[in-house]
Order: sequence, then C-alpha cells, then structure tokens
Amino acid sequence: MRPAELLGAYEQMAVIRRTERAAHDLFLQGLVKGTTHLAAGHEAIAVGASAALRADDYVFATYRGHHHAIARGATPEECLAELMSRATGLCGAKGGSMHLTKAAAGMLGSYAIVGSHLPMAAGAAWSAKLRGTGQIAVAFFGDGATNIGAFHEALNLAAVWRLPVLFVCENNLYMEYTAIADVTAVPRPAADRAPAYGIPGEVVDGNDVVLVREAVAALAGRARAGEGPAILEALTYRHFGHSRSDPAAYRPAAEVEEWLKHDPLDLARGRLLSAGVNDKDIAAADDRAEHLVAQAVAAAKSAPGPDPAAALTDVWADGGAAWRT
Amino acid sequence: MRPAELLGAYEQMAVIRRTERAAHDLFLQGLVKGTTHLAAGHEAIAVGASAALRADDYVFATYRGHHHAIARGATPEECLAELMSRATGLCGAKGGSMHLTKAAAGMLGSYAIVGSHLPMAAGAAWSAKLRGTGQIAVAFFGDGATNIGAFHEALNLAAVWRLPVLFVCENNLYMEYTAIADVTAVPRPAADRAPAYGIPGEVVDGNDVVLVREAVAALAGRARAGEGPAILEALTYRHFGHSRSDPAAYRPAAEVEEWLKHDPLDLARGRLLSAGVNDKDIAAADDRAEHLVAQAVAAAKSAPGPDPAAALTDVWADGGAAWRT
Amino acid sequence: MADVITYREAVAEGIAREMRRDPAVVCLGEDIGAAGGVFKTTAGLFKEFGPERVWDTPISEQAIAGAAMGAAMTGLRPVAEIMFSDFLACCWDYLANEIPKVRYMTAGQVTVPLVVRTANGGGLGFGAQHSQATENWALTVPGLKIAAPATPADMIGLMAASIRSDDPVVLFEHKALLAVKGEVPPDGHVVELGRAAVVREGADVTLVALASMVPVALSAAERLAAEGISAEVIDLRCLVPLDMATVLASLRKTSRLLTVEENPYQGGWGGTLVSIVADEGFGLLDAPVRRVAGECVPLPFADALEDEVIPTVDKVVAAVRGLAHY
Amino acid sequence: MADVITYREAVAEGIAREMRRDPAVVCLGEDIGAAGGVFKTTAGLFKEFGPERVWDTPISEQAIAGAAMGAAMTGLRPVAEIMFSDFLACCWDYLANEIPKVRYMTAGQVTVPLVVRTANGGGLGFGAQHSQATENWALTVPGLKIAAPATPADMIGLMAASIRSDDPVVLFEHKALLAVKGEVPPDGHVVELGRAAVVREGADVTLVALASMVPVALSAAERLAAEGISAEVIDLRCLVPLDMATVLASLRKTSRLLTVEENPYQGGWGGTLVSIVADEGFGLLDAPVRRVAGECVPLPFADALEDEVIPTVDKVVAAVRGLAHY
Ligand SMILES: Cc1ncc(C[n+]2csc(CCOP(=O)(O)OP(=O)(O)O)c2C)c(N)n1
Ligand SMILES: Cc1ncc(C[n+]2csc(CCOP(=O)(O)OP(=O)(O)O)c2C)c(N)n1
Ligand SMILES: [Mg+2]
Ligand SMILES: [Mg+2]
Repeated sequence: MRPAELLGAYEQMAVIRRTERAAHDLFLQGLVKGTTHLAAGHEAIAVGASAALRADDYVFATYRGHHHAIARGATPEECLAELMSRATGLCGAKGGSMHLTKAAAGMLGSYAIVGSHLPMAAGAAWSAKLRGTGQIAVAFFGDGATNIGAFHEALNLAAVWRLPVLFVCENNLYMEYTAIADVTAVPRPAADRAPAYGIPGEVVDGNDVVLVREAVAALAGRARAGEGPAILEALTYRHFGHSRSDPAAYRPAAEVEEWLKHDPLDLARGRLLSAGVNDKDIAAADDRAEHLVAQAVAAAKSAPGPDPAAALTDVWADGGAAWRT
Repeated sequence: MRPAELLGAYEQMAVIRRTERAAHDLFLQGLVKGTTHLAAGHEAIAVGASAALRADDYVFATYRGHHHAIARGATPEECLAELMSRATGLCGAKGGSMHLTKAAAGMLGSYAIVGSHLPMAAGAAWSAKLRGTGQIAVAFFGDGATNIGAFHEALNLAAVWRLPVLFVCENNLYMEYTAIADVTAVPRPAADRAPAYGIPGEVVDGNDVVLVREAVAALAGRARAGEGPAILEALTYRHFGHSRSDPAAYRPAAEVEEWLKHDPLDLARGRLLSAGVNDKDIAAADDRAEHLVAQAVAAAKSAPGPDPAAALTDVWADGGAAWRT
Repeated sequence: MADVITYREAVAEGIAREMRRDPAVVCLGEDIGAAGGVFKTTAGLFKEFGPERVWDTPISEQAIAGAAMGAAMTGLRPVAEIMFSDFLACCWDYLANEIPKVRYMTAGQVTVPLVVRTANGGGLGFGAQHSQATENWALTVPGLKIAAPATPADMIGLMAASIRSDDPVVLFEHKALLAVKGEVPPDGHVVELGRAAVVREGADVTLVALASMVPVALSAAERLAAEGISAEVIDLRCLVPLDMATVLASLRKTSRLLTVEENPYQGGWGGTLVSIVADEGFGLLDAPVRRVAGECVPLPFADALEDEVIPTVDKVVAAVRGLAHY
Repeated sequence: MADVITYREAVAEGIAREMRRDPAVVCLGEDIGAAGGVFKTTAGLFKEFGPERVWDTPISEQAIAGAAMGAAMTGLRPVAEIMFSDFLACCWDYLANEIPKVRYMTAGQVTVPLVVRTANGGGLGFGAQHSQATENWALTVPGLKIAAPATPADMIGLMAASIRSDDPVVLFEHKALLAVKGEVPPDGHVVELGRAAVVREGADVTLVALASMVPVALSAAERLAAEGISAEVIDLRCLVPLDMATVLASLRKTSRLLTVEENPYQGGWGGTLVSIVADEGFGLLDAPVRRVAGECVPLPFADALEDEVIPTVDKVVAAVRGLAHY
C-alpha cells in the first residue's frame, strides 16, 4: 500500500473504532436497544479486504458487521441512526445492529444466524460467474461459524462449481463465551478445513491492514481469474465483549493484554511512521475521524424515529405486506 | 477370520443378496409398494462390520439399510414382510423399506433423510461414554451424505468430545444418478475429510469382508479405548439401480462390468477356497441361504396386512396418538 | 406439442417457457440435470438449456436454498428444487429466517425473486420422511408466497407467475398428481398468485381444497350430488396470498364450510382459513365448520395405514353429510 | 432459597431439581456450561453437576438436536438448549422429521425422552432473526409435545413434567418473561403436560393466551373490568396436548372467544384452536371469534415498530370491546 492509501485505510479504521466506541456508550446510555456486537479490534480485516475489492463486488457479513458496512461505504451516521432506531438508519430501523446492509455499495447484508450467509455468498458468486461480470463475492464470518453445517455445504459447492468467492474467517478465538479451541477439532478452524474442499486455506495476521489487503488481493485475483474459491483465516481479537455489556471475564487477562498491544490501529500507525508519514498527518486523520463520528452521533440523536406505519411495509416487492384478500 | 467364521459371513452375505433379489422381484410384481433401495453389492460392509462389533453396540443406517438390519440379526422374513406391508414386518408396516429397525439387536434405525443419523450416532456414543458401558456406535452412510451439513457437525462434535463412534461411508461412486465425483471437492468424499476433524480416515475395499472386518475391528478398538472417532471409507458398488426399477443407465458399461467382477460374494468364495474350505460346504451355505429366503418370501406373502387401527398408535410412549383433550 | 400434458410434464414445460423468455432464469437441484430429476419433472431442460442454466448440486439443501437466495439478490431468477418437501426441513433456516425476511429487514434494499419447487404429499407409500404435505410449514412464515397447483394447466400458469414474481415463492408439486393429464394451456398462460378457482358450483356446502385434495373434493361432490347435496368446490391454488374473498363469497351462497386438507389437523392451513371465517364470516354460517385433514400422526408406510391418515373421498362425504343435516 | 424466584432462575432450578433426582438427565448446548447460558438460564448447573452432565457444544444445532436424540434413544434424558427459537430452523429436520417420527415408524421400538429448550419471542428489539414466537412451527409437527410456561412456578412444574416425559417435548422459554418474579413452588412440583389454567375467572368473554401473552391478556382483562366487561383468561401452558376441554368449558359460560397470540396470524396456533371451536363449540358462540395475533411480517428492530407487530394490551382491549358489543 502506498503511504496515502495506507493513511486512508488508517483513517477508515479510526472511524470504525470510534463508531464502535460510540455504539458502546450509546448502548450503556440506553439509547441503543436490543443488542450490539462490536467489531473494535477487527477493523483491519474489513478495511484491508475492502481495499482489495472492486466497488461492485459483493460482501456478506454477520451480526458483527458494523466494520464491513462502513468499510464498504456506509456512513457512521447511517449506522448509528440504525442502532438508535431512527428513520434515517441504514435499514429504516427495521434491521438494527445485527442487520446493517448497504446494498447500493455491494454490502448485501449482515446475517444473524451463524453461517447462513456463506451459501448466499456462493450464490452471489455463481450469479456473477453466470452473468460474466468479473465480480467476486466475499463472506466474512467468525471462527464459531466453521462448525455449522452451512459452512461445509457452502465450501463444497463453491469448490465444485469453482465459484469466485472468498471465505474470510475473523478468528477472534471465541464464539460467545466459549473458546473456539474447546469446541473445534482442529487448531485453525477455517484454514485447516480448506483441504477438505481442495482449495487454498491461508492464515494472516488480521490486525495488519497491509497483510490483509495483500492476502485478499491475491485470492481475489485467483477467484476473478476463474481459479475458484479460497479460505482466508484472519487472526484477530475483540476489544469489547461478545455483545451488549458482556465484560468478557472468561478471557485470561494476559491474553487480553497481549492482544490489546497488537492493536490494528497501532500497527498501521507504526507502518505509517516507517513509511515517512508524519505524526501530524496521522493526528489529523484521527481528528477527522473523531469529528465525523461526533457529528454522526449528534445527527443520529436528533433524527426522528420511524413512522409506525413502516412496520407493515417492505415485505413484498410491491412495498406492501398483504397476505390475503 | 477363521474359516468357519468366514463361511458364516459368506452365508450371511448370501442371505442378504438373496433377500435383495427377492425384494427386487417382489417390487416388480407389485407386491412391494413405495420404494426400495437395494444393497446388493454392499454386503461385505454390513457383514464385515457386524463381525467386528459387540452385540450391544449401536448401528444406524440409511434408507439403503436392509443389509445392516440382517447383519445385525433381523430375519429376511421380518424385512420382507415389512416391505410387503405385513403386520409381521419389522416395524409393523409402519416404517417400510427405508426405515428397517431392529432396536433389540442394537440396530437403531434406518433414516431416509441423508446425513440425519450421523449426529444421532454421535449421541448414542456420547450416551455410552457417559454410562461407561464400553459400547460404541456406528453410522453407515453413502458417499453423497458427505456433502451435507449434518455430516460436518456430527464429525466435529464427535472429535471434540472424543466419542466412541465410527463413521463408515459406503462409497458406491454415485448419489442417485449423479457421480459423486461431479459434486464433491475431493477424490475420497469421506476419508479426505478426516483431517478436517483431526481423526483417522481410512479407505478399505468394501467388497472384501475380511478387510472390512479388520479395519472396523481396529477402529472400534481405538474408539472403545477412548481414543475417539474415525472415518472408514469402504469402496463398493451397487448391483441394482439407485431405487425402485432404476436401470442405472448413467453408469458406464465398462465400470459396471469391472465392479460386477469384484463381487463381494465371489471374493469371499475365493478366500474360502484358499483357506481350504471345500466347494460342497460353500454350496451348502448357498442352499441354506436360498432356502431361508424362499421361506421368508412365502411366509411374508401369507402374513396378514396391518390392522388399520394401528395407524393411530405408537406416536406417544403411552402407545396412543392423542394430541388434545 | 400434444394437446394433453401430464402434471409431471407441465412442471418442465412451465419452467422451460420461462427459461426461453428470460435468460436470468436458472435451475439448480439434486439430479435435475441429465437425469431430469427423480420425478422427471425437469426432463428435457438440461438438453434444451445446457449446463450453464441447469445445475446439478451435491446433496446440500442449505447450499441449494442459500445459493439460490444469493443469486436472486444479484440479478438471477433461480428455480431451486428441493427434491421432497420433507427435506425443506434441511434448509428451513433459509425458508423461515433468510429468504422471507431479508427484504423487510433491509427496508426494501434487497429483493429475492426465486422459486423453491418441491415434491409434496403422500399417498405413494414412501413412509414418514418422504410423504408429508408441508404446505402448512410454509404458511407459518410471513414473507413467502405459496402455490400448490392441482392441474397441469395451473402448474404451467402458476409456474409462470412464480418465476416472474419478484417475491420468493414456494411451489408445491404434488407427487400423487404427477400422472394426471390435462389440457395444454396456450403460450403466455399465467395464473395470478392468490386467485382461487371455483372448480365446481354448488349451493349447499362449500368445500375448500388444495392440490391433491381438489380431486378428492370433486369426487366427494360428485357422490354427494347423487344424494341431493350440492357442493361447491374451491381450489385455493395458493395459500399466500390467500383468496378469502372467493371463500367468503361462496359462503354467502352455501352457509356451510368444510376444508379438505392433506396436512395434519394440528397446525394445518385450514385452521387459519376457518379462523378468518369464524370472524369475518360468522354471520354467514348456518352450521359448524368442519375440517377433514390429515390425522395428527407421522405418515405410515402401508397403503392400508396411509389411507387412515390422509383424507379420502369417503371421509369427506361422511363429514359433509353430517354438516348438511345439521 | 428465597421465597421468590425469577422466571430466568426457575429454568435452572427446574432443570437442577430433575438432575438431582435422575442421573440420566444431562444438558447440552452452546455456552450453557461455565458461562451459564446467554440468558443465564443455566446458571449454576455446571458448578453443581460438572462437565460430565453439562456439556458445551460447538455452534452446531443439528449436532445438538441429533446427539440429544441418539442419547435419548439409548438411556439418557438429554435437555438440549437451542439458544434462540429462531435457530430451531437450523435443526428443523430433527424437530420435524426425526425426533417426532422415529417412535412411530419403528412401531414403538424406540422412544425419545428428550427436552429441547429454547428462548422464544419478541419484545426485546432483537430484530427479525432473534425475536420470533415459533411455537406454531412446532404445532405443525405431530409427535412433539409443546410447553410454554408463563410463570416461574409453571416453568419449574412444566420443566419437571417435560424431563420426566417419555415423549419429546419442546419447551419455549419466553425472553420477555425472564425477569418476572413469582413464588417458589415446593419440591416435587409437577405441572402435568396438557392442562390449561384458568388464571382469571370471568363471565362475558374468554381470552386464551400463551406465555408472554398471558400477562397481556390479564392486563387487558383488568382494564376491561373497569369498563364492566368480565373477561376470563386461560393460560394454555401447552399446545400439545391441547386442553380444549378447558376452553370449551369456559365458552359454555362466556359464549365469546378471543385468542391472544404472539405468533403470526397466518399459521398461528389460534387457527387450530378456533377451528375446533368453530366445529365442536359452534353452538356455544354468540359472536364472531377474534384472534389478536402477530402481524404477518418479520419482526422489526425498533420498539416503535415491534409494538405494531406484537399484540399489546391496547389491541386486545379494543378487540374485546368489539366482541362484547357484537
Ligand atoms: C445458528 C446460530 N446459533 C447460535 C447463534 C448464537 N450466537 C450468536 S454469535 C455466536 C458466536 C459466534 O462466534 P463466532 O462465529 O466466532 O463470531 P464472533 O461473534 O466471534 O464474531 C453465537 C453462538 C446464532 N446466532 N446462530
Ligand atoms: C437431505 C436429503 N436430500 C436428498 C435426498 C434424496 N436422496 C435419497 S438417496 C440420495 C442419494 C444418496 O447417495 P449416497 O449418500 O451416496 O447413498 P447411496 O444411495 O449411494 O447408498 C438422495 C439424493 C434425501 N433422502 N435426503
Ligand atoms: Mg469468534
Ligand atoms: Mg452412493
């Protein structure tokens, strides 16, 4: 990545980090209802991958998907407004934190049933292949998703049909409160399964945005060239608990400490400095991120709630919800 | 296997072969309704495995399960009566060809949804482990079942919990009418998946009853010793089509010919002869098999149909079917 | 083309007509290609449209339904086969939680124009796991349209409507009807989703049926006519949209209602229909409402047992007699 | 032990009582062990009974349900947790095709004494895939017993009955009730499956409700009393066995029926119940039957929208008023 590009990536990660912090605070203030699954710590995966993708590629994410929505072009305001049940939210407050979607930017949804979107991503890739557009699809998912049936079915289908799809596992070592190692038969839950589908399975430091970008670019290139799918397992760690106000007490303090030292923003900052970008420019990026998210919070707060009538729209393509005459 | 034991296995295989032929003929005569999935050609897997198991081990099979029912102790008459909708059938004509079950012999059922019984077998093994009985569970399934989600979930759970369960794939090269190679990402659909669960994955000539017995005995020993599950992929071929009157025209003639030459009964006969068992003793076994099945057909034919009132029993453990007051 | 066509052939014909019309229509499923499907309901498609439009899949119902969904979201109109409707359970997450909800939860950003076709119902001695009438499973899920044709012409017309629909449709093909013959409808024949058909007019009692229960209801009506009871028979054709207008209009004439359902009584579609009638049509009723539905047990294998579980002409006739003399 | 207990605590207490009584009872599910479950409904079990009886699983709903089935067939009494009832869709094959059918299709050779527990329902802003009331899915499947307690005492009593049952039971734990407090029932408290409770007596109209809709119905009855309308409230407690005797007995008094259901109107359990009433209780009815049920849309995220979809006290009161003045 050229320095300017890297600085851009850094700024995007800073925006995500601050958006997640804001979401956390707003949740504790009672302004975000339901649940949130924050991706602070996972920023480099979303931003690195996005940097390697075309604007018309398809991305599918999970309930922990704020970073992917933003990396693909959703604004913090749209996201936070959605979390805060505002009419201006990405999904008009019908989706919520777990379902952020920005279809216009090729971000085809966040799905809250573990593993469910892997076959969908295969299907989008199949569609791209049939339409001959050169697009690829990427499914991002957690380590825990590698043990569910849909994972297996999607991977095998994608391999057999040689579909242009990447399966990017964000391995943060835990499912909810259980260590992935305790419930998985192999050490690398995603990459170690790749041979079962005859496809490449790579492991990357998911906190290093440059390495992520490179790995995704290489695999995306293969996929676009008709060489089929691949698994990329990106090692990372969540900065918050699993969801809501989970304090994540099940994680050993030493482990937490070590990973917090391996912060994706710090890593990128280190790379920027080595590349000769000066402190001031980095600070300016941080400031812009800070400002953008502060504005987003303010705007979302002052936005109106949804029109109750909206509850009965959008079921059918005609906009309505009538199921009988 | 000692000669006497091998002769016994031969006879059991001969019984299965003749039962399947009888089932085929009865289907064509309109005396078997619905559908059948015949296991002629697969005999050595059921008989070889059974020879390696304890009487109290648990076996789970598929809709193609006549051979497993018989190998575990069901009589041809019980099986054929079931296929012919008689009250004397194994399941009182409530189950049919696809659901042969002889629980008293540890044959815990034939399941007609592909892959569904693999988690059940894991559960039976879990139960044996918790109860400390030293029993193991064995799931027999087809090559096609290796691409369904339940396969993946069962294998991972069994591996993580180190359950005493064997997963025996009867790879007959085809799912229904589609070659397994056309829809599977790896050459050995079962064995090549074993590394994804960190367990042994072996391949055996499924038409050689001696080799099957040895392979199952070794893996069963491991499992009983607490060393966990394993996959065994037994290569075989069906002598009939997939089901009913399928002529199996999708299989190349040369392939069919080659496999028919590699008949499990012929292989066992060859081994018997080499072991010094004489022709007459083998012919006597064949005769006994012939006679047993002929009697079974006659008995099943003359057995009464089910009492229509039986349709409304056996839903609940109290024997009834009441769902409301 | 012959002037009669079987229900079985009508499936492939209905799909083929749409595939000719719209290159975005693609098929996927197990053994649907060269083999033409286990029920031969896709016979000829592979030959006419080739492997780029007719795809054989592994035994992976979740991948089939999920891939169809992903493809539908991105410009194709997939027609996915789930071989037996019992196997919908193997991909129920897609039918219940994903396909019908994504449009709503994205506030309309994403649309899912797909068809899931599946062989439904009993009467063939296929036992507990291959014989269920599962149209009522689909009815529990808002966001799915549900079609279940009873005739070859309706199969073609509803297939056209389903494939053209921008909403997801589950289309139930009844196994017991596959050999039924009927007229070949003209090119361009479309049966709008959500329009019931009055397939026999009558004055004394309204029988509402679906799919294989339509011929059962018609036979019952024929027998009842001989006894002087005039039964009107409605073929619902779809469960969603549910054409209550036609049902209520019929009740205005007959004041008596009986549903004929293959799915089990508990949780069956007739419950929903009857509850609407017991509300909006209460004033029209002169007698109790009856439902002749499947017994609340799994499907047994033997014919003699299956007949006890699935509604028969005898059972319908007996129930109507009871109503008519109420 | 304190003399009040929350519904949440009652889940763990109910399981613990049975685990103490019967060593064959074992638990499995995601994060149910040391973590005590995402809803803390298994808190304390791991500590008391250890890893040999409380098993954390991978995210593998099919393996959970399937392993529970295999274990139940071979001498254990597994209590399997499916974290949210929406995820029943991920193992629906086991709930629909395997667990409820194996006894029947083996003519009674095999019995499956297991409990599948699951957090059900909406009202918490969890969105379309974590908020559904799916008790009606289970109702479509003959061979499952279905319990859905509304109070801590019933949770303990129905948990006992469910675990002791030789038949498979799906037990729905309502998320919106977790914090509700109630009396601690004595040791050995068992509530028989299939016995509804008349939780408020009344003369003018019968409200039939389940789980979180019971308090809604009770609040509505309270408000209606102020208007001079006397509502009887029945807590069904189970859908299978369905206690129609209690419902019909109530109608003999009130002649007016309204169901209060969280599941969607289409395919909701009220349809089955009302259809029985429209048949066997037709002569008792003085007014149309009404169902206040979930709207036929996915569950939206925002509170303001969710309130439009799930029945509220206001909606029930309005509907009863309409009925009472019919
Ligand atoms: C099918 C299914 N089962 C269970 C859950 C509940 N659940 C939500 S997140 C989660 C853990 C997922 O872990 P992982 O895949 O590692 O993703 P992470 O949350 O760590 O990003 C679980 C079990 C679910 N949403 N879907
Ligand atoms: C979940 C599911 N999908 C599809 C089917 C239909 N079906 C029955 S047998 C079969 C082929 C199975 O092939 P394989 O596993 O190789 O077993 P074999 O029949 O060769 O013994 C299929 C697709 C099914 N029974 N269950
Ligand atoms: Mg994780
Ligand atoms: Mg096979």
